[in-house]
Amino acid sequence: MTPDTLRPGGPIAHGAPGGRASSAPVVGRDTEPTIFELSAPGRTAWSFRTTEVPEWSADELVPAAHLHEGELGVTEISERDLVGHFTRLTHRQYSVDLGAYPLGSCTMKYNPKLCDEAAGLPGLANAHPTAPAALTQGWLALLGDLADRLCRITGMHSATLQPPAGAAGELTGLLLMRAWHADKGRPRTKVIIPDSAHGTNPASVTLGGYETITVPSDARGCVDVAALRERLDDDVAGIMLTNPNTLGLFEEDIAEIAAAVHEVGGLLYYDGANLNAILGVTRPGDMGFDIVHMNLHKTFAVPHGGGGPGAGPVAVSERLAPYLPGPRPVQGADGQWSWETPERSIGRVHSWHGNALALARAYSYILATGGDGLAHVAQAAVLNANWLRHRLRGVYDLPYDRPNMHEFVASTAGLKRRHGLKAVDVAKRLLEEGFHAPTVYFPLIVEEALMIEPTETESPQTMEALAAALERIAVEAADGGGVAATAPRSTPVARVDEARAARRLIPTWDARD
Amino acid sequence: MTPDTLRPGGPIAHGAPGGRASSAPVVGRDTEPTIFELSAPGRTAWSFRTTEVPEWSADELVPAAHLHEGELGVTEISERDLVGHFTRLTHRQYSVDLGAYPLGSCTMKYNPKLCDEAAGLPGLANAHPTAPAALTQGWLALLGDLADRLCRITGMHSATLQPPAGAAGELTGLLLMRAWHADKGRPRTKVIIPDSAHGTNPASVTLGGYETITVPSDARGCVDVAALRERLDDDVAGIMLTNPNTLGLFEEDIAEIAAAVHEVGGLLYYDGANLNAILGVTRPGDMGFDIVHMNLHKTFAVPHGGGGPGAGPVAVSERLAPYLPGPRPVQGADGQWSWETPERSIGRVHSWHGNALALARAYSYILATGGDGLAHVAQAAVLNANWLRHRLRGVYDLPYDRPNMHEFVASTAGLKRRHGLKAVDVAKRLLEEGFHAPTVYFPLIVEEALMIEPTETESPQTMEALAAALERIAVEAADGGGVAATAPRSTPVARVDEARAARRLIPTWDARD
Amino acid sequence: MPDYIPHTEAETAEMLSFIGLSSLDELFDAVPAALRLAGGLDLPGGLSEPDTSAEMGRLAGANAAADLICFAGAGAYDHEIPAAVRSLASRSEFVTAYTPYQPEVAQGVLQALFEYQTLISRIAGVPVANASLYDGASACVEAVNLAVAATRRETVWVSQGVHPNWRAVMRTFAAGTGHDLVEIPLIDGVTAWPGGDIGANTTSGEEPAAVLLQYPNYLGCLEDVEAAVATARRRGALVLVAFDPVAAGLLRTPGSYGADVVVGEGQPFGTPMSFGGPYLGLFACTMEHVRRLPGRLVGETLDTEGRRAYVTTLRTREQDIRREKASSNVCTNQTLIAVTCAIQLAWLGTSGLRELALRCARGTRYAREALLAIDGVEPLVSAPVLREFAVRLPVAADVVVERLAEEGFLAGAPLAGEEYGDGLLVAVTERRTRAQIDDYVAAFEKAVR
Amino acid sequence: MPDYIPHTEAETAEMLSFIGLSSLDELFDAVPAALRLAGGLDLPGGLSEPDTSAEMGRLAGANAAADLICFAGAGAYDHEIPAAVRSLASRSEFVTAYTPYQPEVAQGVLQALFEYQTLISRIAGVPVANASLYDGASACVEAVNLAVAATRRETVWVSQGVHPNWRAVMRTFAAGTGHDLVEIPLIDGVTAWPGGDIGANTTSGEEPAAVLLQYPNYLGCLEDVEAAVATARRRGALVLVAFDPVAAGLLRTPGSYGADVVVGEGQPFGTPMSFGGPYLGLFACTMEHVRRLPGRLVGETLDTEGRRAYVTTLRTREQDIRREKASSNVCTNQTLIAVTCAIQLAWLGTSGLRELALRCARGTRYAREALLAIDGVEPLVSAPVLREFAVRLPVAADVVVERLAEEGFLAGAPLAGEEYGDGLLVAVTERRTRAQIDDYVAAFEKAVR
Ligand SMILES: Cc1ncc(COP(=O)(O)O)c(C=O)c1O
Ligand SMILES: Cc1ncc(COP(=O)(O)O)c(C=O)c1O
Repeated sequence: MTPDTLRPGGPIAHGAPGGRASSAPVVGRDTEPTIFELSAPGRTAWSFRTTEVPEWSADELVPAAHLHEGELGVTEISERDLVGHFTRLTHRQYSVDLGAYPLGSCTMKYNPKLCDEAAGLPGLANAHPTAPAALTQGWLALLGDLADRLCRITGMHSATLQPPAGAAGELTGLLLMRAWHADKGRPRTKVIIPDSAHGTNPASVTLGGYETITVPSDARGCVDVAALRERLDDDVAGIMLTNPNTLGLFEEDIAEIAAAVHEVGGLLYYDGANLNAILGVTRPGDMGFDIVHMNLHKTFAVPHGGGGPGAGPVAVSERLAPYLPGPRPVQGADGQWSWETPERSIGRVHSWHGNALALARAYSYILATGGDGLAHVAQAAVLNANWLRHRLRGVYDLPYDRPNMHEFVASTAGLKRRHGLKAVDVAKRLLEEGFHAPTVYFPLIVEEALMIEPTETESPQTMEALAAALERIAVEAADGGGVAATAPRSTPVARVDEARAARRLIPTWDARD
Repeated sequence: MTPDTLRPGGPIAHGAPGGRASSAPVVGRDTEPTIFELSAPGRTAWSFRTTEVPEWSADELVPAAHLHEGELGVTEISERDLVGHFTRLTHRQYSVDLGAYPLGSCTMKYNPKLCDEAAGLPGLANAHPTAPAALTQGWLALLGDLADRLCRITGMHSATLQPPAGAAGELTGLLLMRAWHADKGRPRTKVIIPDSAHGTNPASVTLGGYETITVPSDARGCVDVAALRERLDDDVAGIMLTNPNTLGLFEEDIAEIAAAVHEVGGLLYYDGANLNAILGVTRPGDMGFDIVHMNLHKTFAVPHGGGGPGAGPVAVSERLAPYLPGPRPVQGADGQWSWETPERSIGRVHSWHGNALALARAYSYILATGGDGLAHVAQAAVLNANWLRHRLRGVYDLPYDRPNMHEFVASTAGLKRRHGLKAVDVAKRLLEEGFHAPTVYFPLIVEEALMIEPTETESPQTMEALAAALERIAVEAADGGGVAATAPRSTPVARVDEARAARRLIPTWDARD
Repeated sequence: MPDYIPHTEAETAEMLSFIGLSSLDELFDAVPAALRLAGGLDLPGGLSEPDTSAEMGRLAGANAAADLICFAGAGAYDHEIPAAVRSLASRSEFVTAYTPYQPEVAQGVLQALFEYQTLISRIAGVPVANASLYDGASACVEAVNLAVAATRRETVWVSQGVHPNWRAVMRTFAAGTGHDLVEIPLIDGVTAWPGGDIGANTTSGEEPAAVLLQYPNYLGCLEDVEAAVATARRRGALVLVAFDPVAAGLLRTPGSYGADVVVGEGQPFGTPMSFGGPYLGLFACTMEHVRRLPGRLVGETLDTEGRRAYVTTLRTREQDIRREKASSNVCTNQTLIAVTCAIQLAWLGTSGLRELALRCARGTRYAREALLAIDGVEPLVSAPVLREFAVRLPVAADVVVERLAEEGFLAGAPLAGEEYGDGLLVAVTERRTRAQIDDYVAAFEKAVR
Repeated sequence: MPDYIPHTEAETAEMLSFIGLSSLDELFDAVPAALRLAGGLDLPGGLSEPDTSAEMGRLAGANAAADLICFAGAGAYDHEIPAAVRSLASRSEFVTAYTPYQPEVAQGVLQALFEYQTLISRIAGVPVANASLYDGASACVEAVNLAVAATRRETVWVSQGVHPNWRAVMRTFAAGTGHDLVEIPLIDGVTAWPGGDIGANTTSGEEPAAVLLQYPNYLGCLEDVEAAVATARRRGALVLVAFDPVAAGLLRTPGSYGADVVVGEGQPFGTPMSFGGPYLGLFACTMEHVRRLPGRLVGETLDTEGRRAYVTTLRTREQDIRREKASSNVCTNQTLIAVTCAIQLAWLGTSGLRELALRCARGTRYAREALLAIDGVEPLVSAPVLREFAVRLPVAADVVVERLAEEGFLAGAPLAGEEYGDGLLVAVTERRTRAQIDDYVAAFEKAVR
């Protein structure tokens, strides 16, 4: 149902209802009009301060050739309707604050409200990025100390905080690799990644100017070391690994892998998406990695914001430190902080200093959690994930049913064969049960994959409820009836037609016909 | 459906699911467990600062006879579950920010976010109420200027800001009346109120030590002046009126009424619940009122908070000023503010200075809106209400179908006789249409009353959508089928059994059997 | 000038024409010309949003008190408010809802209030609590009204250990109800309930409807609640206890002593000091009095489909139904503050509430010992205290407050001389560090010299 | 130490026993002993929440810059953020959701992004916009990548009027892609596009894939976009325009000039200066290039019941599906900042956006005239400006910044000497009052003496 178009009974000629809440699931399941439908000519919300600045006209200020002709339509809406509209949209949105979010590889832990407040402090939020170091000592100290703590957590030497997300960190890391090899006189051409790797890895490899070489996983779900050795030669710039890998399994041969890669002069890149699993237990630096990115929006409680912003700092071993992007905050003997660009820096990778307020949030989380707390995080995350894998034994296929780290991958392959239950159906049906879906169809090497990462902030009771819900879905499938195939029905919209979206592309309100 | 009790499949012995969102209407319609069900022994959320204060034990600090024996059970919940629980509760709650709220007599206008921020300023929120005037000049100036502006708006001489709500204002006003008459040497015994009056009026009259005398409304919905005259004698302390009255009609004979009451030595009390209608048009003081309360949580955009807090300042004419509660902020010739208690003050009516932060919100609203803006408020509020009455002509009964002010009262009396449609059914069915219900069964003098107050912040489009929804409900009823009688069905819970709640009283979680 | 009205001129014209009018002025034709305000309100024009913020900022900035390290209490306490509580309590669904008249779309507020009632009932130690009253004072007033209605007696004995402002409010409202409030003095910090004949103690010579005491009392002292209960029982009176919900983390509940009605000020749980409001009147009682309970009460019930649901109940007590015979006139209460209180109490939890009380008591002991070590600073009374205490000073209390403000401290709340003797009331919350207390004491020492 | 982990010790033991383990350590048996961290992380223990807040407050307080009245711009502007925008954008559903992988429960974020895309497409003047990139710099990098992919040429002509930091980032990433970035200098504030043979202008001697310019440019000047378009058309190159979305309130849209790709920095709409991040990379283009669009794109579709619904679409461009052949590697983007931008743009609306640009331009004119009236302060270039301008000073720019900071102003952004000559870039937003500008100019006059 689209909202009522206005009836001629009244005199109101224009627009859709503004104050109606029928799209808020607390009362209904209607479509929420767009802000363009809510627009009415001449309506406004803006309010600017009184400045007493002379009121020159546009013509006096801008050469005619540059002036926009006619009106640039944005939308015309009252503050009341603006607030109503976006509040209703939030009621149509799942979030961590509403319930569990066991989305594998995403580490959707609870983000403490404390960190929101910390990042909102005016002394942080109102600092201009070009302000001189003397006037931003607090910021430089925060960033400098954060970099230091991240190095201690990862076992690395120095870090850049500029990359605004994991993928940006990857590309930064690959350019560091490139600069290093170039300095060694031989740029090399290939980077190895496992077949279980996240899509950003190969995409970054391409942008780093390298060719992607895939190494298969072995039957245990880990890098096939023999196959890796076959692929290693002195044209290999390095290897990118996630450890634990995307199956949630610890690469036990990591020391051997590191030695083999180093032997051909390659570098090891650590994709830190799964760092939550090993906090305080082991460190990428100890495993032999040369370059590490972290997703602060996974491990360090920066909320995901519906898709960002995050922060993807990159830490490196001592030999790569001179190549890091700059400028970086450094503390002088007098305690004063200043900006410094490393000697052989690859250059900037962000307009300014990275996603500073996201970095501040992560910093406050690390301050509050501390060293012991971070170890506790990993323990509880790994405990939850192992408990859940045990609990689901016999319910779903577990292609790699052995001790996992912070996440594990189940599969509906058997249930699909026997009862037609696909991974996507489990995902959709689980929404009705009050849980966000796991990651589905990833990693690519598992058929009908359900990648489940409970995180440490969910309680044992939540674990049990999630397990019971997943079990219920499997039982329903076995009982027949195909409930899951038509799920979800209790959500603001039913299953969404993704194919139609691509076929009949409507990327903006103005593209509708 | 209550949530799953935990299955024995897992090892988790205790408690209800924490991270499950199945009660959030974005995914489901389950019952949200109470925080007591979410509790698990030993779980905590609290965090206190490090103080280095010596850690004496309870026994060392408190004489044994006073110490609580055993554990005082509160609840035991993680911050994550706390946030999940209360966030889910908010998804089960309608609010102005979600949609229109045409609740008659309540003036549920949009509350600007600006005012929230103003009231959150640390310089206001962190001031201790006993701090000396020299250290709280900003607060005193704010309160003093607010009182002054409220007097200008109502046409009165002086005001107290202490009463925390309308009813408290009423009682304060009645005690002012009592003190006045006592000083005149004759306390008197009766207070007259119209039969259309709000329930707080007679309740306050009783607490003020007076007897309530009801005066009937005439056929036009206004005070029956002849009947009033019959009731007037020198035992009448005063009369309490709302103008416009609760039918949304302006008491046109107010000057005559005032003269008559004053003639017998009585005082006129103005219940300001409907002040929104007359801002900038006329003032209680001009009408002859001696005492006025305002509901800042209606007229001046203090949000209702699910039932409070509000603020109910009382303004009086010059002759009553010496009786006002104190202390009050007064400004000296040197510009400095100090506290002063009026000479013949009736005393305090609040622990401190009234609902100060609510007063600050209202003050910021008045600053931003200004004199002209307030007049505009009344115009748009009255326009919306009249438009809607016209629009619903022929759809619902309009027992007083003549120009109304900010609200009007419709009735389903005819529809009930013909089709069984009760006011309560319209209310419940309207929820499904995405609108909060009007006030129903009030005022008591209208059968099957629907008291509708759109407020000025709802757009013409919203008015039309509301009208169309109300029309649809009437048409459905005429078509038969009794849809409304079983509404609402799209809400988190269906129609609630109020009788059962009273019959089998369960006022706390612990009272369940 | 943001007046927050959506109507454009064209729309206004359209709407006017639909109702057969040609100007906005005509909307007010019912208002007699003689009453019409010529020239509009005598108020300045509206300010833009940023200008309004600037003006509010200016006023907020003119309260030096807000920046002081706070050692004042006297019924308003500087406790920690965690970010989670602030964030949840400011959710717009809680903030912008009306009283839950339509329970089907108000389960959020209703359930939060049901949980609030349960929490207050637990810490008060009596089985039912209402959904809030205005503040500590109004809760005392309502308790007295309940007792009078329950006993049909007109006199109430009020301990002078009850907050002076609360007693002032009680006196104000007693002018309307005509109740006789008899104040019972303290001896050395503890109420000296009259033992023998009552004639001498009341104007009416009547037995009391109730005794009302505060625990701990205004001076911070631990009252002898058992003595109060014995006094009341002997005279067939009810026991009304105003308790400190923070102290409840350590002390026996009023209910465990035998209180019939428990009232209090809920500000310490999640509400900033706010220059005194909005605060939260706590009100709880035994089941015997539930039908005389003032204000709103939420109860659990079922919906037509058998789902658990909440609704306001026993509504026939209330003003909108019972009108002049209502148990109270309260309508709008302090719901949002009650919801905030519930969130904060849940955040504290069983162990946190105890820890909070303990930390307050420790800081108080530490500060008290240090202050009393200063020459000329004497205890005002000798009864044991928990989280607040009164001292007698060699210098006027307001002078000390003034001097300490210059050093960055709010020294405490000066005592009104008549009742207690001159002195200063000092409170120490869990927010005060040892270093702050040490600095305060050092400044104090200078200030009283 | 709040580690936000719910598990009690008893529960942990229960869970361990269920999985057949007897200690938490055993969970990590897969980690070879040699790699195990002995003694734990070399980090201090956790702080309580209040202690953490205090430490964050200390650091925040050590940024004097945050209190200065801001005349700096250079890609980061001090615009008003209304309370309504702040309040909506901080709703926890927006803040704590992941990328909308399950559209059925993500219509809130998806619709907000759809509206964002529409708004950006309208002000950019091209029909499609993505759901955000990291910042202005990354948007430029992606535009270049798109142009190279579209034209199969390797060289891009980049105006030196493009923000120096953005060009720096482009250079960094060009090291990986191997693109040849040829910088085209400004003459008197406007890009001097080469007219004749291209050989001399590129290392490869190739025709460019695209020209990239900023409008208004880094020095605040109004570029001759028509000349750039003509240059590009002549050479079969795409036109990439980095626009200022605030200036768009007055200026012609890049699309109206013929831009193929429009990029920019979205910070001015609702995001504080935040020491430079998180900001918002705007990216819009013509329909021709939609299948090469970097990042996420939301499209409208239907659900199985025929209701309007939104979903991320054309997903085959993206890294998780196309992997090494993806149009970009971006995954996490800046969604919350995009949603904030949409809310702020809707709050501004048609007339507010124009008014905003006008107010910035007026303040800029006023401040510029006053500064240029100071002895020794000269315009750096003569091209017309809109809301930012560069001046040459008789004193080093950073000295002026230092001196003005003492007077309470952030004077501007010093220009890096090599390219533009020494000078100061000054921006004036709608927040600056005449009084502030007058005071600033007076302080400036003293500072350059
Ligand atoms: C394993 C892995 N690597 C890399 C990334 C990319 O990180 P980002 O989304 O921050 O760019 C992700 C994100 O989901 C991931 O899960
Ligand atoms: C007409 C009228 N009078 C009095 C009141 C009581 O005001 P309050 O709820 O603020 O006590 C109301 C509140 O609804 C009302 O509508």
